[in-house]
Amino acid sequence: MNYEYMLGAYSVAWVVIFAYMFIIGKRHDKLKKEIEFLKQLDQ
Amino acid sequence: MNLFRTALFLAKKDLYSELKTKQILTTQIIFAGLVIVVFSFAFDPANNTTKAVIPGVIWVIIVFAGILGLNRSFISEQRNDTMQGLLVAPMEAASIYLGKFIANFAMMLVVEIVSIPFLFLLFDFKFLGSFPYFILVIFLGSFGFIAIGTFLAALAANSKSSEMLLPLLLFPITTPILIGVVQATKIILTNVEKLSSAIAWIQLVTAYDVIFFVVCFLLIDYVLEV
Amino acid sequence: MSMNLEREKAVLHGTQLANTKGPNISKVLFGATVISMLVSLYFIFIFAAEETTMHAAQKIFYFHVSSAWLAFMAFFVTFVFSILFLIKRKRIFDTYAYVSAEIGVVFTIIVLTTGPIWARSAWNTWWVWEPRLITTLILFFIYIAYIMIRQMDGVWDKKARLAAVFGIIGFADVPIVFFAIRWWQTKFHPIVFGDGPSQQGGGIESTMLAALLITITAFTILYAYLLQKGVSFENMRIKVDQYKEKVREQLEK
Amino acid sequence: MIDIKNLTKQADNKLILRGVDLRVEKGETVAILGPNGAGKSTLLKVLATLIKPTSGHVLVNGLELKKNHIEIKKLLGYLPHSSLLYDHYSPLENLVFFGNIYGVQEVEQKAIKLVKEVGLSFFLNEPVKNFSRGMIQRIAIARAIVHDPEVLLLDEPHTGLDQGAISILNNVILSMKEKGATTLMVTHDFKQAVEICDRIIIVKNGKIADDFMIENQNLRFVSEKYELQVEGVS
Repeated sequence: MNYEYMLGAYSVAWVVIFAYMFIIGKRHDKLKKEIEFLKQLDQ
Repeated sequence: MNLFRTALFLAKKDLYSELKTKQILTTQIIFAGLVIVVFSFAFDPANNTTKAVIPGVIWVIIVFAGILGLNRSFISEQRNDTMQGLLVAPMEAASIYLGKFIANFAMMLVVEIVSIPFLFLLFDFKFLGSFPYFILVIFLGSFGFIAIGTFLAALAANSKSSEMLLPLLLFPITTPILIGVVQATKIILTNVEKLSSAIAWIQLVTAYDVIFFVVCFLLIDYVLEV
Repeated sequence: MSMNLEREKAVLHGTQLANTKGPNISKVLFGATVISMLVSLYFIFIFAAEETTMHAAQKIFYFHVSSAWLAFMAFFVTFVFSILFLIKRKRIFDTYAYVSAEIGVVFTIIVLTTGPIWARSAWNTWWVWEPRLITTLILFFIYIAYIMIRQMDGVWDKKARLAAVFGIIGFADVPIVFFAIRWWQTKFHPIVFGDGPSQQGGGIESTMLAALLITITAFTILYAYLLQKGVSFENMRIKVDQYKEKVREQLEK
Repeated sequence: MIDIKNLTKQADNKLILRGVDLRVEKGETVAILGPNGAGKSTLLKVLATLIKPTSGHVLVNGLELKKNHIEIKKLLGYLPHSSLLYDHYSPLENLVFFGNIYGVQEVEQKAIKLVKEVGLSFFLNEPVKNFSRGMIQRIAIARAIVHDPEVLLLDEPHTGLDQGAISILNNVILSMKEKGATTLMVTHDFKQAVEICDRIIIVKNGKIADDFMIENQNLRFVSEKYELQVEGVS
């Protein structure tokens, strides 16, 4: 029933989407740390 | 008309300075020769099937030799900031583009006139096709390639690593031209009976040339703006 | 513009770099994305009829087409915002163009990976030199180049201007690329493989069509979510940079 | 002649010019002084149409800079740090090329005359790349005035020149002044500034800090004013 192709394709698609979201999250964290640092600097 | 006048002065300046130094043209022609030699290793010139790759080889030479010249055309204006000198002069940005285009195109034609007969000679290629059409295809293909190439060279010149950036920008954008001219050249050189489909390809390339020449003309203001 | 500068400074002082209204929209969009994705998965795997010749592998088609749709839409958005940027010169347009191009590249990767898997199952070969697939590949290279222009060094408005110019040229090139490749293919190799159900022929069943439309909707919402998220992130980054510059200036004084 | 209103320039997040208002009459010779990074060169580049201002208006000869850039560029002669000359071209070829671009009549004679004026007619046909800094600067000033500009914009023209070159340069500027040209000169060299200029502008932190006329080449007066504005505060 060639399920393996379907599973392969869907897992690849989700891996790419989640990897992108993960990268976005990483960037956010980095920026948040920077903001925290700046806030501390401000006080 | 001022546009063309200043463009011609600029092109004359570039060509004259090339005539003095002969740096770019020599490099381009030697490079073209080396490509031909490398291809003779890759495809045995004695073998008859090799004739099939000739149209491709012609365009590989033009594209890579062309890239060498395009890279230099705006980088050379960075020495002593002569680009600023052109920008403060009373002319449109389109004039600079047109001047550079004419200079690059003239140099490209010289490279082609030298290297293509050389290629035919070395690969012992007997020209059977339609010569005027062959010239037309080469002309139109180089026109489009240099038109968009000059534009993107102006764009890439803003980067520190413009030599690396330019091919990345140029090749994807010029795929239609490359497909079109290689197919047309192939038909004209090996299969003249199918001339009508070659003409269709020529029309496609011409349409591309016109569209992108106009688009480049309109957008060059934004690229050269300071 | 000087008004603008004043206002940006005021924002920095008042809200301390926090974005107040952004998270709400972001949360709503996130919820909508999750729900619509689940619905679309239900439709794809349970509701839609299974194709008779290709069986399960046919289900790749829904995600493949939707990703392609999303990527093209993203690049179109980049094109529109590039033009807007060149006319209006507002930084926000540039941010939209950039984020959209990035999302487009990500989904082009999905198209380019699911495509060969589909090809493998349907035609027993990984890559077919098929017009749509090659066009997508060229598109991928064009927008990689676009992002590389963004990575140049220099002031933002120069990069934004050059990238906008390239965004316009690149998008204008796409139809010509497609046309050229299609022509090239049909002239010299007759199409051996039947066009899959992706061709808008009558061959598609109504349940499949429903599933496809729902998946496309889900992807569009996902795109809206990613775009919003990306843009709010970029705006925050710009604000932080401005703030840092201000701190630096104060130190200098 | 030149009218600048509320000019600002922002590069990335840094404000380089923060609201410059300046009016220069025809025939004036103005020196722009100020510490490094004050925005002097930026101001000059905005006038030379090399930098787009973020906001504000610039009028040259009553023409808006944004709309009539071709007409305005014809009036401007711009001399930056770099020479704007083509290395493997001779002075004559360089001047003829730029003269042609500016649409100068009888450009060849004009170029020969200018090269003579800056005292380099012996090197008329030598490539510029073999020249020393002082010689290049002399050709560069000839290039800037090849089209008889009404406004001269000079960015530190005296740096790296020997005494002879300085006096030739000053003579050229003064003869341009006699013809009624307006000159704006960014400089660090107070001595030359007082020698040629009749008005001094001190730029600090992207703003005009002081603006006064000078007479009798009063160097001490200028130095005092400058120290008051620049060093006094810091």
